[in-house]
Amino acid sequence: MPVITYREALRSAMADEMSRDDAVVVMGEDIGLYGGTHLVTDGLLDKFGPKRVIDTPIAEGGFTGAAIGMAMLGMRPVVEMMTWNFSFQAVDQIVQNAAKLRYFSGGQVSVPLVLRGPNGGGVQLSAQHTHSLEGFYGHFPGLKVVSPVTPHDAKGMMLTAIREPDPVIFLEAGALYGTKGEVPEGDFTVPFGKARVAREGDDVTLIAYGRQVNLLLNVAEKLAGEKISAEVIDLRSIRPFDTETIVASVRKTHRAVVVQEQWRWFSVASEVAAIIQEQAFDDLDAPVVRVSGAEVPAPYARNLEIAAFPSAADVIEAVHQVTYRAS
Amino acid sequence: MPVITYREALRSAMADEMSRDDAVVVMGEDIGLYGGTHLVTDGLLDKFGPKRVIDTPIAEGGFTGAAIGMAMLGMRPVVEMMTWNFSFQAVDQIVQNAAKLRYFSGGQVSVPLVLRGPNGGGVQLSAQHTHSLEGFYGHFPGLKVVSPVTPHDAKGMMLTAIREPDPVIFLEAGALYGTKGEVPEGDFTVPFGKARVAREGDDVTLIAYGRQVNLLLNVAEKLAGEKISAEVIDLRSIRPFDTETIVASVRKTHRAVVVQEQWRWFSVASEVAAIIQEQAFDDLDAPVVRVSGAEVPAPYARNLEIAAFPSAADVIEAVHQVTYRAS
Amino acid sequence: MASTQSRSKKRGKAGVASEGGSLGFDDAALVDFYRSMVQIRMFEDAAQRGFRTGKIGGYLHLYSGQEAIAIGFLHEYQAGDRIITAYRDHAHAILLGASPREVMAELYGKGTGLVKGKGGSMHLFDVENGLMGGYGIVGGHIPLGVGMAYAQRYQQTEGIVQLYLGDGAIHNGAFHEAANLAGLWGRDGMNPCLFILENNNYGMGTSVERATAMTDLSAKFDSYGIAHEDVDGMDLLAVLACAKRVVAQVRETGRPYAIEAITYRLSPHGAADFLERYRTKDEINEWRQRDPIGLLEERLLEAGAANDDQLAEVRQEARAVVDDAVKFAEESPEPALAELYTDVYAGAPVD
Amino acid sequence: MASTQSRSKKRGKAGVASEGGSLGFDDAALVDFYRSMVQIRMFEDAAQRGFRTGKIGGYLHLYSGQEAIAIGFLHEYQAGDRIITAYRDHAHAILLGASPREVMAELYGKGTGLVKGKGGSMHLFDVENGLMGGYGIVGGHIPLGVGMAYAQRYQQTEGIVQLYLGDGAIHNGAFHEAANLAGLWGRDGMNPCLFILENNNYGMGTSVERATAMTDLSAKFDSYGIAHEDVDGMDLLAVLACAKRVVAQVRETGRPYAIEAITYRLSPHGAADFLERYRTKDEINEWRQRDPIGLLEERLLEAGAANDDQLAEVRQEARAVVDDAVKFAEESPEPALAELYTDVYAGAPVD
Ligand SMILES: Cc1ncc(C[n+]2csc(CCOP(=O)(O)OP(=O)(O)O)c2C)c(N)n1
Ligand SMILES: Cc1ncc(C[n+]2csc(CCOP(=O)(O)OP(=O)(O)O)c2C)c(N)n1
Ligand SMILES: [Mg+2]
Ligand SMILES: [Mg+2]
Repeated sequence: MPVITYREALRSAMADEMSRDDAVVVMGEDIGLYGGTHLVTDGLLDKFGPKRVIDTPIAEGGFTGAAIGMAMLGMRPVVEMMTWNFSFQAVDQIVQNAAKLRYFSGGQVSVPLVLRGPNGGGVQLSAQHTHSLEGFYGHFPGLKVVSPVTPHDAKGMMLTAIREPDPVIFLEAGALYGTKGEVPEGDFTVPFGKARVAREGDDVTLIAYGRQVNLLLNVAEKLAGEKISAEVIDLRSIRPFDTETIVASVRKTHRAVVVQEQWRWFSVASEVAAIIQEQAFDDLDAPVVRVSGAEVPAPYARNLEIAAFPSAADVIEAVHQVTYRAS
Repeated sequence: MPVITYREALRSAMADEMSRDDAVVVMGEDIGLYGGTHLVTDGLLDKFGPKRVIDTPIAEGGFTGAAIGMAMLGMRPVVEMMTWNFSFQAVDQIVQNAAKLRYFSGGQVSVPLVLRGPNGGGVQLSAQHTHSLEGFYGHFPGLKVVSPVTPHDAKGMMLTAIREPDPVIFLEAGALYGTKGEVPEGDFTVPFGKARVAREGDDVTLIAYGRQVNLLLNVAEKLAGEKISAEVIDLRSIRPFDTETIVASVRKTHRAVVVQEQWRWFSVASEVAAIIQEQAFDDLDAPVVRVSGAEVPAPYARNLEIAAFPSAADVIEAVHQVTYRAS
Repeated sequence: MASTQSRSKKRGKAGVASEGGSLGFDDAALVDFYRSMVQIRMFEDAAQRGFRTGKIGGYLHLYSGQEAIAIGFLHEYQAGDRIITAYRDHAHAILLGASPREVMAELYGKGTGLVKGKGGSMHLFDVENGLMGGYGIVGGHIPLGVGMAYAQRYQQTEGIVQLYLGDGAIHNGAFHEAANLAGLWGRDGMNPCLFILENNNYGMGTSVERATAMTDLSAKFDSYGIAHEDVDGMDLLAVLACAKRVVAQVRETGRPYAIEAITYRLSPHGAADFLERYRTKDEINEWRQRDPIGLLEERLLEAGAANDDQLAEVRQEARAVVDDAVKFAEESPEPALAELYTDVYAGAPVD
Repeated sequence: MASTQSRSKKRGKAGVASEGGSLGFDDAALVDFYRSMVQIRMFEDAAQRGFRTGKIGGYLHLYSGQEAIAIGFLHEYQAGDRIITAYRDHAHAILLGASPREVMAELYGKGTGLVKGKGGSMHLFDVENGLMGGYGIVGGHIPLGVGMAYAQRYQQTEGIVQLYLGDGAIHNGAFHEAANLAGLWGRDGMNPCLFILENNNYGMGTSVERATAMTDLSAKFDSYGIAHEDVDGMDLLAVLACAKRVVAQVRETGRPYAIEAITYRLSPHGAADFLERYRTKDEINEWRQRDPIGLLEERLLEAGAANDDQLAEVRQEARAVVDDAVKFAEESPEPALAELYTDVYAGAPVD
């Protein structure tokens, strides 16, 4: 299987789908002539021309809304948020229009729209440029929210996203655009709502999505040295959510740790913990432990930023906690 | 003690504080000449004049941002969101500026700002005008988020809010503006971060905030008839959160039901369930059960709207579940 | 007359006069316009009664006084055009072909409503007839309309978009961003969007001059390279003439264009706006002199296109239609409870 | 020259000329301006090196080429004025009195930084000296500046606000809403806000003419009733003369005013903007002819305000200041880990 980067995987999904379906256009700030500030859309303008690769002014609300309008008439816009941090300017359009149009039109309108871009921190962009918005958008019925971590899933889920009849919040692991992985050639899709068991194990279930999955795989390797066999689950899709896979794993391991970069309060990890205790209460040998980002706006200084995000040590400590071992 | 409405309680808190402190101004759409669409600010223009009671154009992001700028220079603006639904247009200002300015200025700047207005549904305003945003805003460090249900707390918490050195999201129970209750005369405050035990009981802990607290009090009465003694906790403050009171109650009752109007995914109830299982795992006799709004944009039709929100029957069913009784 | 108008608008601009000179329509057509107008007015009055008696819930915003605008511009509607407006949308729906029954049933929250009782007054949709909603957030629908206009040209249709907005909405950031996109895309003929700014001088209780220091609202389109003009929104014949010309032009060029229609809302902002402290009885009465129905009546009688009896008959017919709509709405069943969970996603409800 | 400028701006407008005629400052003052300019430039160059060698992280936006604007307007700064800008903020901080050491240390993410290493390049604050930030979200800071201007008058100070924004930011809804408020409040003398639009012709890789159909950016202020003018942002003396006049006027009247300063960013958008496909080498070189430093040098030499040796000495002194700042930054300690949790709320961290 060809090995390509996360960035190339996304780009090839968009290019393939644009070739296949005229309704697909991409739009956003500096995605055309500039090539995209993360070069995800690089080359698309030359290939598809300015009517399909639309550079926009700095007006996230306006162009997101315009894309919704296009989608309402059957186009399939794929809109880049240069980073998801800028989507706060588009929340009204996303939440009030995209998510609800089908409903308040009594089913007369579809919004086949993909909003995509880098999400999450890790490169010292500080407070205004560091957010993980899975839970924030996942709260709203009408939206689908996904967060792939491998190049394989990036491509397969992007193809799914573009073909979806409903709006999709596609949260890319911004820190991983350059990471490589095997991606099948040709057309394939990865369905929404199916988590991935990234590593099998028996003693504890470690749950994450996005770049924290890589952290968990490292931790699992370390834990193996301590004779703790950790199962690692990559949620992939936040809404719809794969309750089954999580619960099945916890039924086996009896212990769970949920790890996320986002803040703890009212978050994805809160929900995962709530679901596990609801659905696997009698199987749990310890409370579900959450490892989250520090409850502070993201700091700039490298040492503070590192301290603000979950580390291997934090996760290992949590595992010791749920397995009742002294750390 | 005088009996006044929730609306009057809010108004008198603002008027008292404006009299006491010149730095306080109120602003928002139609709060002056019109009197406020819910008449909460009625009379303030006559009393304090147009420099302190500022009618604004329909520009939630712009006037919220302007209020932040005022607060940065030591004013204390109290901004009305005509309804919180319109705050989606101001999310960028609230989340990216108000919540983080102190941090990214290295502590040089304070934002003593109150954003207030009616929150929640129940009067057939349908999808775009029905939201409960406690969890949505509660996610962000730097914000404080409160949601009083009694006239007493409305006044006491509003006074606290205006005196806070940090931005406060003040979510009023829009459906309850006309409800009456005892409110002490003179100056008093209700601190943030302290939940209220609205009814004591031994068999199950019922947790809510805002108008669901009244629902729970009704339900508790009904349960008493079934010989189930329910403790009802009114969270009042969502961030900061009173973990202690919740956990102490569950240690006593061993069972908990969390009720909210908002959607279930990544919500306040998720967090409450997660916290309880974390901190009272060994005390729990049953999983925490959540009762939430239906996972749909709010419908208009009366029967659908009623079905979309938690009902007494839903809560009772949840109580039967956690107490292992057949419903 | 119209002290409000002169305060807020058009200082130094030439008066806005009716084009054409002769009425320019045959008698039957003129009477039909009259029919539309009184029907909308009566529909709104009935809705108001429904609200007062608690049969209609939520918010209810009436179009009374502004009828000439939607009638005039929608007269130029062609199949394939797309219409989008805010929450003051009953007239648009009915004029585009939705039956008053379905619209009234929607207001009553019934399963037979135009959007199955799910949206209510603010969210009328009739996609088959070109109505793309019906939105409750001020400013929020404007970008959608501009995007639709792009889609029209992208899909190589002949269609245009008629995008209605209020004087209050123009100060919202969504307007600015969307109008700029329209101007930009329109430079390449990719934005046949007709902005129809209904300036009724108030955004809820805030008059134009209390909302902006620059009260010539149509001139705000200059910032986006969008040409514009004003029209007397109370004078149906003026609106019709303007509409004919500018709709053709937008259709032809693929460029956006903006109209500021000077009008007045004769009803309160919403059915719950009781006090109306922000305007005087005198002001309302002054504007009643220019009620578009009264104006049209005068013109018809003057021109001999109809006589009093004929107009009375039209009114009676209109009343019957509205009565029938109310009856239908009252007798219709509530939506099935299962409808709560449909239309969230295309497929089965995702929980 | 400046093909870009002529393409995007001022077709049909009169050229923007330096006011005054004589240089209007004594020799020492002129040399001081020169010192500020080269110091900023050298500071930015050093920052760029720090970024390239991985010592500075995050985003880094340099002010090179635009120096005359901040120098000119901040020359009119009086204690009590408030300055707010976006992320291209190093020059503003230094000119207002922050030491280059603290600013460089901030870029290096050190505990000795201007905001304790918490904000980085985009979030410089120096409240004591009037700098209210330093913001990373395009458009987001504009409403703040307008609110501050209200506060200035509400608190009956003499202060004004200088609000800097880019050509890209003007298309953002936040600009529209805030400018409208400024115009509205300014009508009552409640908004001494000087908008300083730094038109460097690009918002990242998007030129003005690719961002809007109406490229005369200052004219966009007409929509809000805000008077405006343009200035040659490369010509310090022109900027100084303009600043003197308009700052006094804003201070006097309490009304907002807008300046469009035509300029060019000689550096890439950010330190990570390597390809610069959106502009040609030729264009950059053309603008280099109007590098504000070169222009000022010429003027000083011509007027005899300084000779080559003196200027060389100034440059050497400036270099020493910057070298010292870098050394300070490199040798400073990282913030204490406990700092992670401070400054979230006024009191103790709330968890
Ligand atoms: C973003 C937002 N803010 C506030 C409101 C409340 N609101 C509903 S209608 C309205 C006035 C709008 O005025 P205008 O655009 O002139 O339209 P009109 O009602 O006159 O038709 C307001 C403030 C809203 N719906 N959306
Ligand atoms: C809302 C938002 N969208 C996108 C960005 C990414 N971004 C950072 S700077 C910039 C260009 C801004 O251009 P301009 O306002 O002209 O300022 P300049 O960089 O030229 O000084 C963009 C798009 C952002 N920071 N905020
Ligand atoms: Mg209006
Ligand atoms: Mg620029």
